Amino acid sequence: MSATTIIAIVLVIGAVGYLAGAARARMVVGGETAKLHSRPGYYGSFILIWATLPALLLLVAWSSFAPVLIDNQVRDTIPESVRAEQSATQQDLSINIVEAIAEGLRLLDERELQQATAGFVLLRPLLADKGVALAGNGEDWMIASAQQLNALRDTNIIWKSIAVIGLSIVGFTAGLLQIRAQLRARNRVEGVIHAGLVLASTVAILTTVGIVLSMISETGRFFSSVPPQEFFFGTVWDPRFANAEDPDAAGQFGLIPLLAGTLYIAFVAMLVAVPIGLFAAIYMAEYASSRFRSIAKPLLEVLAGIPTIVYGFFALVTVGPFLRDLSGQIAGIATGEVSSFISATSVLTAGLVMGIMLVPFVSSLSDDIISAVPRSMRDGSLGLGATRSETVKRVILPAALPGVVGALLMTASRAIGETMIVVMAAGVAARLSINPFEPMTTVTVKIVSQLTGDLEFTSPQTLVAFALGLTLFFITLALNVYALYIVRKYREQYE
Amino acid sequence: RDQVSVAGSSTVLPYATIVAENFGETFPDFPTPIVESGGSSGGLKEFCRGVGTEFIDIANASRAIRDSEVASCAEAGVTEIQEIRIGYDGIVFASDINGPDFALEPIHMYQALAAQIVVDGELVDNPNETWADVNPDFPDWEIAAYIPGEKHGTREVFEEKVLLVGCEAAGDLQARMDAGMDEDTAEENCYAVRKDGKSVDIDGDYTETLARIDANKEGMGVFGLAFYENNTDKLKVATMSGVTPTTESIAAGEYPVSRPLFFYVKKAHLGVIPGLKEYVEFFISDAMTGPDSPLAEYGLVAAPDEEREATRASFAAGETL
Amino acid sequence: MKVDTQQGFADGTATAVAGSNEFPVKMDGKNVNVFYGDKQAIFDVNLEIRERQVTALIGPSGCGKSTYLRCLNRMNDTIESCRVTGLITMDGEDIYDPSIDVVELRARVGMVFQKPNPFPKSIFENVSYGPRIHGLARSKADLEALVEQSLRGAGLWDEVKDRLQEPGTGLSGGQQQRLCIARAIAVSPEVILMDEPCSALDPIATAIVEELIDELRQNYTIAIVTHSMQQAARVSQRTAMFHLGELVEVDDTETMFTNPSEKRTQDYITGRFG
Amino acid sequence: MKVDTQQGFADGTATAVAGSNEFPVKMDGKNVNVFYGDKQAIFDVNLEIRERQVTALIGPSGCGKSTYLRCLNRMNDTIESCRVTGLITMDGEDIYDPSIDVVELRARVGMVFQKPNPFPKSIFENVSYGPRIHGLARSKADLEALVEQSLRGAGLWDEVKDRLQEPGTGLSGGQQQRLCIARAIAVSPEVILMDEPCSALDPIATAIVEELIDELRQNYTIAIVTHSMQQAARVSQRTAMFHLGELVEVDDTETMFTNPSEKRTQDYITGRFG
Amino acid sequence: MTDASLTPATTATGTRSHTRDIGLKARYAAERRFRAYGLAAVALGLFFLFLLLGSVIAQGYTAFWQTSIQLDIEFDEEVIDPDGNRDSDRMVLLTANYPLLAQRALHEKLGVDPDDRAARRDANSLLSQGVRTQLRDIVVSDPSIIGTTRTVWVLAHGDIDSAAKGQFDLTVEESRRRVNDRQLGYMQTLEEAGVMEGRFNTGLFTFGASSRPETAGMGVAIIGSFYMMAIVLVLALPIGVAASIYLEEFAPKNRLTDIIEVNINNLAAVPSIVYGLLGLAVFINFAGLPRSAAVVGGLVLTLMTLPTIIIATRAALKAVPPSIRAAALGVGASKMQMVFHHVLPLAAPGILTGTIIGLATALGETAPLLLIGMVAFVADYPATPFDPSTALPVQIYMWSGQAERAFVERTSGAIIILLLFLAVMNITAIILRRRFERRW
Ligand SMILES: Nc1ncnc2c1ncn2[C@@H]1O[C@H](COP(=O)(O)OP(=O)(O)OP(=O)(O)O)[C@@H](O)[C@H]1O
Ligand SMILES: Nc1ncnc2c1ncn2[C@@H]1O[C@H](COP(=O)(O)OP(=O)(O)OP(=O)(O)O)[C@@H](O)[C@H]1O
Ligand SMILES: [Mg+2]
Ligand SMILES: [Mg+2]
Repeated sequence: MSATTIIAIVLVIGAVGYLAGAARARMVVGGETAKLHSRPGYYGSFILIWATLPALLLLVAWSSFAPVLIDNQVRDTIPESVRAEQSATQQDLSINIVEAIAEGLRLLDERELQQATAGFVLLRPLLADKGVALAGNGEDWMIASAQQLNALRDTNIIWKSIAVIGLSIVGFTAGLLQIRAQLRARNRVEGVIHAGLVLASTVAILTTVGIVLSMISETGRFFSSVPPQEFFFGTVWDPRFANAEDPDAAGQFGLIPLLAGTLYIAFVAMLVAVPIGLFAAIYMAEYASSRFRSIAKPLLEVLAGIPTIVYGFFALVTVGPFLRDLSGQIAGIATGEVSSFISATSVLTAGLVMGIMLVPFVSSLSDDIISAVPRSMRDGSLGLGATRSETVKRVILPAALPGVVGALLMTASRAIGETMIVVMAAGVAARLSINPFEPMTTVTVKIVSQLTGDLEFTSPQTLVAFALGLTLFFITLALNVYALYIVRKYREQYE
Repeated sequence: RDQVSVAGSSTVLPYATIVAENFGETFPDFPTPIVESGGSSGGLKEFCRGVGTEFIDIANASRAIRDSEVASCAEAGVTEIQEIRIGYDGIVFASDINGPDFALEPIHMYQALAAQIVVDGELVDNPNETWADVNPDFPDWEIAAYIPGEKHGTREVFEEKVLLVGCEAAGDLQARMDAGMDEDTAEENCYAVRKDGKSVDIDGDYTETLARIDANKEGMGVFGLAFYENNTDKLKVATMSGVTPTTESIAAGEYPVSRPLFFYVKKAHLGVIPGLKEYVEFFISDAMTGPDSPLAEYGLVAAPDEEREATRASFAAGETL
Repeated sequence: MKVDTQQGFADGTATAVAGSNEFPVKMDGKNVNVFYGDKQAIFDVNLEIRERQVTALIGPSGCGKSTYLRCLNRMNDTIESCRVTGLITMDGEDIYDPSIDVVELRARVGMVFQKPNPFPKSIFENVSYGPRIHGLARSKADLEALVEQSLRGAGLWDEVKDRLQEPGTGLSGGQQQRLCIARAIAVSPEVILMDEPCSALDPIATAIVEELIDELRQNYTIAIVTHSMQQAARVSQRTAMFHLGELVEVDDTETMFTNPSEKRTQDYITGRFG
Repeated sequence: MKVDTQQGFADGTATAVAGSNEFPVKMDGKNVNVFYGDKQAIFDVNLEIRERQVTALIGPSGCGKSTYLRCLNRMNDTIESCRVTGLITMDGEDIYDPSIDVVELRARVGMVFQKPNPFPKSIFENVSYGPRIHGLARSKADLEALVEQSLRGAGLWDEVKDRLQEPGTGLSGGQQQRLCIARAIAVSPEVILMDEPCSALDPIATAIVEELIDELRQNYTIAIVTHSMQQAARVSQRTAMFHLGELVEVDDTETMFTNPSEKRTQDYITGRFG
Repeated sequence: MTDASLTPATTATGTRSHTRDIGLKARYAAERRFRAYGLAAVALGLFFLFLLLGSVIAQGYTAFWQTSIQLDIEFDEEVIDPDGNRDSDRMVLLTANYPLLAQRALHEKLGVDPDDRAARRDANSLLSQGVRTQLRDIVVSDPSIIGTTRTVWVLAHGDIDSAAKGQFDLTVEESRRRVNDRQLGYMQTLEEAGVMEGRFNTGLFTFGASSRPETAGMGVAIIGSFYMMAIVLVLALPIGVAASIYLEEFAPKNRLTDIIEVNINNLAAVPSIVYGLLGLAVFINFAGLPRSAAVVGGLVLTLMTLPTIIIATRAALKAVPPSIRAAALGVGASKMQMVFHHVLPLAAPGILTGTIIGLATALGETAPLLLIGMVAFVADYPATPFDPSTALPVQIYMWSGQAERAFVERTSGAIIILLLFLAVMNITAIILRRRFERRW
């Protein structure tokens, strides 16, 4: 019986339990459901939970522990002689072959099985015929181990099915016995749902913990070879070239230029996205006919769905050269000398293109939030003789502000985390500059390029990616803490 | 797991996929190997995580594995690593097809791109603005070079085989050492690339470099030979030290800028992962990596006959690092 | 139930004016029909609002009082499905004429709504909002004075003078509604439309507002929707009775309550139908 | 302004009961204090609600009537900053006891709010929602009957019977409030709390609701907040007078309106302060 | 009541009339400007959209046509199975020299002299190397075909395809071109004979990865993306909505929930590649899930999408007016019932918007997949989410780095397919949103 079958059976028991619970509840009060604490459906759900939840938890636990036990037992079947000469990792590999054989043996019929047990040399072509490819390193003892493995697996499945289905039935009965008119079934069921909700919200915390944990050890290794002050306060990013005065250092890992580039590009992007997005949202929520809105809004949302690599190419082949040539023209008109003051790859190009990508993030979220401001607010303002724009600027936007700020924060986050557009539109040169017409780069770009490069993976040059990741993580964390504080301070609740 | 799992260098990736695809077609019993991209570093890192079916079998690399990496591998139990050299990657300089011919020497690249050069005995920030400043025969283009970013292995080759050579040729290396730098520092100083925007690092792949040259017709880009050969109608290749880069001239060792490509195999996996041994053998067969093979057609510079023979022998003998 | 109309008049008549003909017509509706989508809410109503008088609109719930009132400052424009036909004039000008500016109209015809709807801003900003957008105060001091006057006018000043910077939404229901009245009178409109302005007020506040309405009548034209016939009797000089979207009768309040010419009015004010 | 309490009594006394001691206490508040954050809104109030009586809570705006009412079915729980101390019991049980199920409590103590708040669903669904979640109707026909009965009870049936499937939010203000009343009585609670239920209703609908309240009194206990002293006089048997968060006086309605023992009550009902 | 209340009215009396200056002209100008800004913003957004789409489509629409050659192929037993033991050894049919069959047929059609080696080479290179598998599949599925002659459309080589679409600059000298003059002549011959034409490129949708442009397709990527989106939808939507409900409706407002809130906002800002690191560490190295598998990709993208969904859902929940909640609680609904019966349905449009944005981002994401082995060459279809597969953006990313000219248009073609996916999602969302959207 496969796990899916077991789950299906448990679910069927649960479904029966639902009906039985509801029926039992009705019976207890002789049909007068008003006497029940909760609606019969809740009693049904109560049984459903009793019948399925413990059983499924058991199934999960069993399924994660049993293979370990089986594996240990199969390992015990490895002949002493083999065990003596093989290292633990080699044994792992042998077990892998055993498993492949075990899979293959199941495909054989009685006669072939007889043949197969004779030896690995015979088995290999036999299985190859069945489309099971075996590696060359097999040995004869593995066949016995494989049979043992199959036997263990078979018993395991039987016991697992019995235990899980048994527990399900026990739960079913236990639940049914508890049913009284006064049983607070709704509260119990809601308790379980509540627990589920709590569990769901811990995912966010677990993710954070996971992220920190997955980066911390490598970051530690990085900092053991590069002093933190050099990383955090260094103003030169040139990881492969040591400072001329200090030939021992592995390179120069100054965070400042990357950070400056990140914030600068994100700032330019927000400068593009916020006005366009906010005005678009306002137009759609306040002025546009519902028809126009229903067409324009999803169309704008398409912008958010276009993969960033497409934007990257767009920046590279269209926007960048356009800006460069444009600046050439302008310079030509102004000074008579045609020299482009905007590089094809620049903070401006990246910011502009990224801004376009971010427009729907601002507009869609803001549009929903603005539409949610109650009508009476609009009436109040319009009734005083305010124009629509005054109403929007002075009443609706302030009322929607916390939500809009939330949307903007989300957008800013995206801007800070964006990689592909920057790689293509702003380049990878880590420079410290305030000229938006020149290339700069961002932390994320460097994370990707250091991780996917050809440099030595044990060197600080690669490890720095983890330090960068963790640093970025904590910087955005600080920003978000601050943002939360701001939103809290200015939050005004309507209605 | 029943298919071979490969990860690593994006330079080797196209070759590895051609082999994998042909392998799948030639050996219908084995599933087509999975070839991941992710850089030599990422590939070797995965490779060195450990031995077992949950770990990859082969790491592609556009450089040789480093000692520290071998050590790190060994720590995780990956002790027996077989190194396989598949051929060479030529690195060429090319500009727009409609531009003039360039007859480059390393010294030109050095003088155009180094952060600092020696002028009148003084080490100064590179003053050259146009190619004509470097060599009056060159067009009066503003210098704009698209070179591989520091993450690329190609960059290292470019530095060592072009910039450093140019530096020496110009006598600048000596001048630096005379000025009191020790040799290592002087060398590093030679191939430090200017950061005033005249030289642009490309962290993406060659299509990006091509797009940049499309956008700036006066740009000069660094490409792999294979990529150039697929785009001969758009690019004009420059000669280096008077040699035009071709598979022949590189194989013959005439063209100076090239590098070997590798992959590394876990010996412990050879008998365990179905098809792994066959894949490696197929890869190093003449049918795949010989002079008339699909890889060569794609742009890989095949290793000389005796080198290929040696590789095969070494693999068959199970030699490890 | 018996509604005592006499009692209301004790106050109402004190300020009522004998003949109503001496008051010129301020706003005039001719054959007004209003539709919400396909549904007609107002049927052929002809109703004039006289200058410097209080006109009360009464009638059972859902009869279209609010709808008619909202036509007078074109607040109905903001409801997409709403369509108005007929002619409504103010000082003889068609207010639905394309040349008429709806913002100016609304600045001249102020409105107080049924549900209190303070802005989610401070009390001060709520009141100063109108004067500010219309540029009615020359200086900050001016504005502050104007806010104080308006809040006093709405009988709210003493309760909120110490917390002008607190949000208007934090007030109790009655306080909120008085804030809205203060907000409306702060822009000194010519006509003030009030949609059950007192329905959320307690009697004391109601009395204050009623007194205020009576005083405002010196300078303003007022139309008020109310459910309370006592209130109509107390504050208004003319009363219009609506039923099922029709105007049943309109007359001097005194006549209306003592001697209605329509049976339906009679029945309604004596509480006999609904 | 003079408020005519006599008139109100014409109706009120008709249904009032002589001695109030014969009615057992349904809900009882002892030393109730309510805080919104640091701000205290209710000070040490002791007020009992008697079974099968209508208790009216009166007082000027912002005095804490709504706040006290909301304590009785723990709606205040939903306001984060709100804190209640003291003891409130229902049938002798502490309703703030942890063992008390607040949902059950609210099913037993229904509520009608100041601002109409229909669900954005159909009229039918609005009314049937409560019975549905409490399982009060066995069949669809049952449910329909219950909905009709409740809508009739709220005096809304005739107006909406043809459009039960239309959204409740499309009704006029008064209709919406009556819908909310229908929704509350549909679950037949033991106690019904009404926060100015008639402030958005016209006199006819008000009369219907008042009549209804009077009928409901046969089976239910009712607490009603009102601004209209006439209404308090008409529908209630006991009246509690609040001022600035304190309970000034509570007594039989008749006594209260004819012979109040507190000066403040006297002043308030004669309209002398606020 | 003081008489101060009357002053505003009296002071205004003199000037009060419609001559009162309320700055209408300027305000209307401002109003028009404001409205124009709004319209301009929408127009600008749409302009960029169409510019982008236009350039993608202009570059990519040709990818949906693939040059093919019609050949009368004789399935010669001499070539396929010279020893006649195909019944005993199944490898015979699998390893036969199929390209030869096609080459012979082509030579015949072009009248190539069999002794002219150069001409033969040029002619052979008109054909895709994919003919091997194409013909093999035909024979293996029906061995009885051996010995007969069939008309088969075979794929032309990628360079020929590009040449046929005019993507090579034919003015450059012959030696610099991927296609020489003789091959151009052959192409013309075939075209004139009506046996070479652009046919709809179904392979683009069905083939797996390939190093040859003409046999490269999005099949594996489509399946992979589909698996991943299904996983993201199935996990992220319920978890995200559940978490939002807890945080917005149930959680006490304390330090802990503040931390969670900040956390979630922060997770939305974490660059996507960091999620790749997380996925590698947690799902592959710790939980032992297979590399390159859609299930890992789906889980990583789920974690990445969650914050977006949670933030949007919370905003949507917040926007539901408190009076609705009070109404529900007032009739004795439990908090849970209040949420599920009233608040959630009202918040549905907002939740949908957030989910779609989140899914769209996930659908287009490459960087995190790099670290979990999904940026890979995968030729075989994944049978389950646990098998190796790639994703649409990965395929785009990989093709964009390929040297062959034919991959340039295919990259754009792949983008078009990705956008189609996106469009389907968006349209679904619009339909759902229409059903849920109510204004109150
Ligand atoms: N926005 C709207 N859309 C559709 N119908 C509406 C709208 N507003 C009001 N109606 C309908 O128009 C009619 C008149 O409504 P109106 O609000 O003018 O009544 P009213 O006299 O003000 O009632 P109340 O005293 O209850 O406020 C009612 O039947 C109502 O249902
Ligand atoms: N959610 C809240 N937060 C803070 N203060 C509140 C809140 N609700 C009410 N208050 C304050 O508590 C006091 C009592 O308010 P409550 O709403 O109970 O008054 P009320 O007697 O019902 O007034 P009204 O008749 O105007 O409705 C008022 O001062 C009010 O400002
Ligand atoms: Mg109304
Ligand atoms: Mg109140």
